[in-house]
Amino acid sequence: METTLCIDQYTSNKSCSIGAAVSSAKPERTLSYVDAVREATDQEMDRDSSVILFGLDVDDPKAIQGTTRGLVEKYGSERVFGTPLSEDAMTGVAIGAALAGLRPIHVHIRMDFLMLSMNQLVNVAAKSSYMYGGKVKVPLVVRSMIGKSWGQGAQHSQGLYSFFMHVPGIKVVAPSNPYDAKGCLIAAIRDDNPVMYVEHRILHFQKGPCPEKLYTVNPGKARITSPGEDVTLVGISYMQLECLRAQKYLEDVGISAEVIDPIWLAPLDVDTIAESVRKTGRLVVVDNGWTSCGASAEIVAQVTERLQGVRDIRVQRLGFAPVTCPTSPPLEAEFYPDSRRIAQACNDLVHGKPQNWHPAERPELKDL
Amino acid sequence: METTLCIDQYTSNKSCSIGAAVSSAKPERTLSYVDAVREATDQEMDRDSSVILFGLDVDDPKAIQGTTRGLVEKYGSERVFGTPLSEDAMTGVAIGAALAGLRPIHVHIRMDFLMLSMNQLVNVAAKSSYMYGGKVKVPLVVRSMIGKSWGQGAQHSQGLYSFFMHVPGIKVVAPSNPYDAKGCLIAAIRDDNPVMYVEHRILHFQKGPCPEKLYTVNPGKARITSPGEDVTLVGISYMQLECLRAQKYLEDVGISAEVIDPIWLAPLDVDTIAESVRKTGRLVVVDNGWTSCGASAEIVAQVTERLQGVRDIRVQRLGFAPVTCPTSPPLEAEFYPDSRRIAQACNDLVHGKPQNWHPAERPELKDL
Amino acid sequence: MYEPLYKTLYRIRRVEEEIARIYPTDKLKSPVHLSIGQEAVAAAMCAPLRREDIVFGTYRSHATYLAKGGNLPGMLAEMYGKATGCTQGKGGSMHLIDLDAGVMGASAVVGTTIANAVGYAYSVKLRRECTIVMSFFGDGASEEGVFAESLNFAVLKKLPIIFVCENNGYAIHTHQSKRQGLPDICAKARAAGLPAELIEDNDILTMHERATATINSLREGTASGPAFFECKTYRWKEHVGPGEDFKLGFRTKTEAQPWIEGDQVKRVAALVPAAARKEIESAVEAEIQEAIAFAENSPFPDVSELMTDVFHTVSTPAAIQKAA
Amino acid sequence: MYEPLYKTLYRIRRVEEEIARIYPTDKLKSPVHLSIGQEAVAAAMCAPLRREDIVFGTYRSHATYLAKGGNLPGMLAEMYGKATGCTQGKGGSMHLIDLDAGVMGASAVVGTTIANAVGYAYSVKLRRECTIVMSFFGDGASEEGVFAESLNFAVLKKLPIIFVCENNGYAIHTHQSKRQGLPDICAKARAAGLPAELIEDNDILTMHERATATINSLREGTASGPAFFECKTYRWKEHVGPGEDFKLGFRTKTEAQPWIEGDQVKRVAALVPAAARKEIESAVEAEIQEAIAFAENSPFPDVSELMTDVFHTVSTPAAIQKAA
Ligand SMILES: Cc1ncc(C[n+]2csc(CCOP(=O)(O)OP(=O)(O)O)c2C)c(N)n1
Ligand SMILES: Cc1ncc(C[n+]2csc(CCOP(=O)(O)OP(=O)(O)O)c2C)c(N)n1
Ligand SMILES: [Mg+2]
Ligand SMILES: [Mg+2]
Repeated sequence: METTLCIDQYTSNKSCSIGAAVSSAKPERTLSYVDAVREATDQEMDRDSSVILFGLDVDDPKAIQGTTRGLVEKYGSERVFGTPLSEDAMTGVAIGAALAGLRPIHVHIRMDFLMLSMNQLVNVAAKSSYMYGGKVKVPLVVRSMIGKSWGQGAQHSQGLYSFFMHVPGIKVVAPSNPYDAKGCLIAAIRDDNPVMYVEHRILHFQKGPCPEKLYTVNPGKARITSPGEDVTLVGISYMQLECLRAQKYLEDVGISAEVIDPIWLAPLDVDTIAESVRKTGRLVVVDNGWTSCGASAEIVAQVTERLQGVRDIRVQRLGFAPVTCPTSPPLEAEFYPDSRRIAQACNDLVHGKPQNWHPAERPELKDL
Repeated sequence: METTLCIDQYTSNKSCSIGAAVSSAKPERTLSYVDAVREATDQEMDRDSSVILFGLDVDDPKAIQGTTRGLVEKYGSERVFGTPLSEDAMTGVAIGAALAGLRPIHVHIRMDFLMLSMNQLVNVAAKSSYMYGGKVKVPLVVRSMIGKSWGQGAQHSQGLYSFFMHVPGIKVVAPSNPYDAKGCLIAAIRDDNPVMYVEHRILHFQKGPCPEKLYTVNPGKARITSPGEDVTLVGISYMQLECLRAQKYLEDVGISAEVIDPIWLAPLDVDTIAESVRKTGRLVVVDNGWTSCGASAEIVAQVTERLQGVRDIRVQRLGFAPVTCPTSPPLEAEFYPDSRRIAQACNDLVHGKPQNWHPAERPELKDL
Repeated sequence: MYEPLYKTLYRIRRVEEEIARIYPTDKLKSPVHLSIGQEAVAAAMCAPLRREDIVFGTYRSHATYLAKGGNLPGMLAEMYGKATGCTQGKGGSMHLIDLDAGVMGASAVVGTTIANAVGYAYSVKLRRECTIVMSFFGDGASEEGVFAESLNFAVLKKLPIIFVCENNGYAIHTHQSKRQGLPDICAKARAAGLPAELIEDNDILTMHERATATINSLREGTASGPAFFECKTYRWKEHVGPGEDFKLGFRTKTEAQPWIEGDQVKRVAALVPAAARKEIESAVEAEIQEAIAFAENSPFPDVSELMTDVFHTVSTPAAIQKAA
Repeated sequence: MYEPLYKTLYRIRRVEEEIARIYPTDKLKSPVHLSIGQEAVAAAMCAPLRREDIVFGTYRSHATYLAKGGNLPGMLAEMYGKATGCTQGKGGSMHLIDLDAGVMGASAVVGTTIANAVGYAYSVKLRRECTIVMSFFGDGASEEGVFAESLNFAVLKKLPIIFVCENNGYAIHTHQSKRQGLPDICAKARAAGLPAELIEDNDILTMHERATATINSLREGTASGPAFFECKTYRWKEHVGPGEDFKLGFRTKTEAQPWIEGDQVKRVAALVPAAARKEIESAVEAEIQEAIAFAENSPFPDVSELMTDVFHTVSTPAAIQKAA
């Protein structure tokens, strides 16, 4: 099978669409996010016998939304296995296996459950390379999923990746489309360091172009997903989708938003974001988590530090409401940023004061 | 005994020193941070029989640096007890006891060990009030200590409070002197919500004015610890001390720094900080933790949001080097911000470009 | 004795059947983890408890909540996401609570309430109250470290708590034998120092008799400290949702058959005189229809509710009045 | 057999005595957790291991590190915070590692390496290697949830790992009976499905004989899966630091007396012919003085070292070459 390592051809060419990027690679293929994750895992397990996959229910009939479907049959129950309900120890097991030279992928159906793994992740995985003077490495991938809607509520809805952005020694990636889902997972598996790979359950059903060959979308490169002039709109994880929709709404009022997907949150590609804000003079960061000490705080702080004295800019953060996630539909709808409220915020920012514009919903944007 | 509730008299009067504030209260008394913590606990346990104190080694001969000395003898082993090495369950026990109406103080000799308690703290303590529609409350205080120097290293040195600033439903306080240590602990114990009370082992040996009566230093109020004109210097936890020293160094080059102690990190008193930066035009935040997604990122982001369009400001963050904490003295010295490097950073910021000023150490500032 | 047990069993079964019926209409705004087939455990264990006794449950807590006397309209309204729900539409189906009935809440994170229940029991003992605390959890929860830690502390402090492991053999789709090196949960309880009893066959009468004996000896003080029950039972429906899951192939209908034949609702029904049974059933049916109507006619919470209940206002009178 | 055992025992004892002697001079830049009095456990358990076998330890790992053949100059230089230390001055005394000797590291967070050792053993089994993994931890570590979770997984997967609980009766200043409802760690191991042996009296010969038997049966495949040892022993010095702690009053010198009288270093010394003993001792003394000199004369790391080793460079050849 195809095993050449090919680096994401167009993070260099930041302003071209994924479609364009891939079309260079013969007849363009469309895949769902779930299948992209599954294929990346399959191809890497096939390529590298040190890759193993485990976590609660990875081998059950639901196969983690289908992302692990068929892998136990293909690679056997020693390389692919479900685990006891023991997140703390199983994270320690993953680290120990990595110390021994395996490349474990540890899967969690909810990011919320990672709170049980914090000790091993923060105190051991992130620190082993450094505190052992570089003598060991921990090539570990931790996949976890953020839930949303249908009464997921308090403990099944959190996007807690900022914790891992805070601690040196861990990388964090939150792909928002099938192309990046595959390329980032391959990059994460091949990385010699712990990588938190963050998925969003709503993104799982997204379809998009995704080459069959192996390729990596490497750490530290953001992507301009839609070029623009008036405001820089950074959307993290699922919020990238809402930002792309917001960009369409903004067209109606003649505002051209430059939408950026950071893809990797650690290491973070501030250059691309700051360069854009230097041009637009305005930054709106939309996160799929809380803003306080969150990814949006870090991005705003870094861009501010970069551009102070260079250009006077305007910034705004949007994220979860500063409350626990409720289950009742009207409350939940209010809890999350959405494309129309994002568009409004951008419009207000561009005009320098609150405008009275509330875009009517455009259902066709759902399939964006 | 004295049980009148007295609110910190001078967070209102932000620019007066603690000495001045307390001198109003008859002959001024000096106490160590350790004794202030001990006295607050003692007085509250005496006042309110629902207050209990537990955690690993709270009842052992070392008595958590002396902060729990004598309490088991006075209140008995049912209200004061050591625990098994079971941080996860004991945090759950604390929450359950709080649900039943007790006011537990759960003590951890190292903040690093809180990583074992994250699930109960983030998924249960922070969320119970909200997810049960306000039907229950969790009046829990979690005391934890940040270590420094003498080879503490990777797993005994972390200041991870930004995690708790990120999650709604938890309050966070990091007192930097005996007066606040006592007033904040009393406020935390009386608070009906989970409060993370963060201590720093080096601060434990600080002495300072501390009234004998009961008083509270309430959530959401910062303090200007040294007024100034040219730059706003925010120092968190132990770094407050280094900032006060830096302020002295800066006097030598004619720079007047306004030093602020946020005291409470959640809720955070941005008003006081932003007001100061509006005056000085410059903000340096020095944190006792990493900067990425840390308290310093949040403070810089909020001040930037507040003052954009109001005044063009300059900002800088200082914190742990973005690495794991090393043990070798020369590396460890480089890992932490210190007063002279803080002073340099402020001097550079004020002049708008790197200056060639490296203040010689002033040993007398040690006793500051 | 059969009549109250039957009422509890029938009420739980019928409420969940109604939930399963309504589910496809999209009126319910929560995932539902049904305990159809497992009702006997909660019914038997809670029967000897008093209103002021306390239970902690899991996301699969409909049975526990109802068996302990939890308010039905509040439960259904919560599933509808309504303002009249037991958590005003904030918690949803996985966080049922009814303080008046001693239902202290439930968690969607497996194992968490075991430690919370132990903490509650610590308060009970410290305050010399006669309350008994009961902690319900599944076989999967026993694999979480918090289980071993919590049991150790309960034994160390001799707390008035009864642990009830509802062992339905599965964690979602994975059998106990695929998750536990030695699939003997009682052995772990005994190693922690607890008296532990295994009840193999979902027999409600045995469970009721053993629960009563244990609770009485705790009340009378002839026993002090925690006790442990592992109750084998069986989930008829899928892990979450109203349907069945046999087609998924991880378990067979044949495996389920004996459990379905041993249905404790039918069994206890047969022990209740026809007239009394009719009465119970029609009362329950009426209550359910009323509760559904209540839920459907209740308003959704106002969006302003989003920002409330994150914090309680600083220092309650309660805390202050204790002064001096 | 006595001679190698004695060499290990004597070496550990003397190294730690030297550390205690140097400590007050402020030359050591790390906290020190001495195992003086407990050497027999590590010495006995590691003796039958081969160089390529793997041990995981704790912050109290001087004995484990040395018994497994860890490099002495690297260990001492690390305590001095020097660039020549086994982690180049980055980890300090609580994170000793020597990959050449199969010492896979140690943690300052109690219990963490238990799970890491199990993970290493999983890799060994998956790759059909003949390596044996040994996990050392204290009595206090057995109270952490990760202990129960790790044992369960090791049994479930029948992993080639030996758990060694060094039970010195205390966690810092708190006796086991104040922390464990049922102070029987073997019982917990058995409830997880492990064969477990308690060795009561710090007897190095019994420990050595039992360890040898267990390790051989794992190598020969007559046993598969994990085994558990609880070795009672006693810490002579304070929890951390070079001194004693009897004055603190949490334990008595009387309690310590039998352990001190039963000193295994003296005991094994008596079993070794005088000449051989002299030889061993002078060799060790020379090695120690050399190592101290090495540590003292080594340079501190350059400050530029602060920023290195946080990450390894993306994708090693190792990972790629496995392609196709
Ligand atoms: C800590 C944690 N890990 C994983 C999950 C996902 N999960 C939800 S239910 C469940 C199975 C629990 O099984 P058991 O304890 O036997 O309860 P049952 O559903 O059988 O009643 C799992 C793994 C979770 N909710 N919490
Ligand atoms: C998770 C965690 N909790 C608490 C501590 C503080 N602590 C350090 S050593 C120790 C006692 C450990 O006792 P034991 O496991 O018996 O090992 P010993 O020191 O007796 O060798 C404790 C509580 C820690 N390092 N890690
Ligand atoms: Mg189950
Ligand atoms: Mg011990």
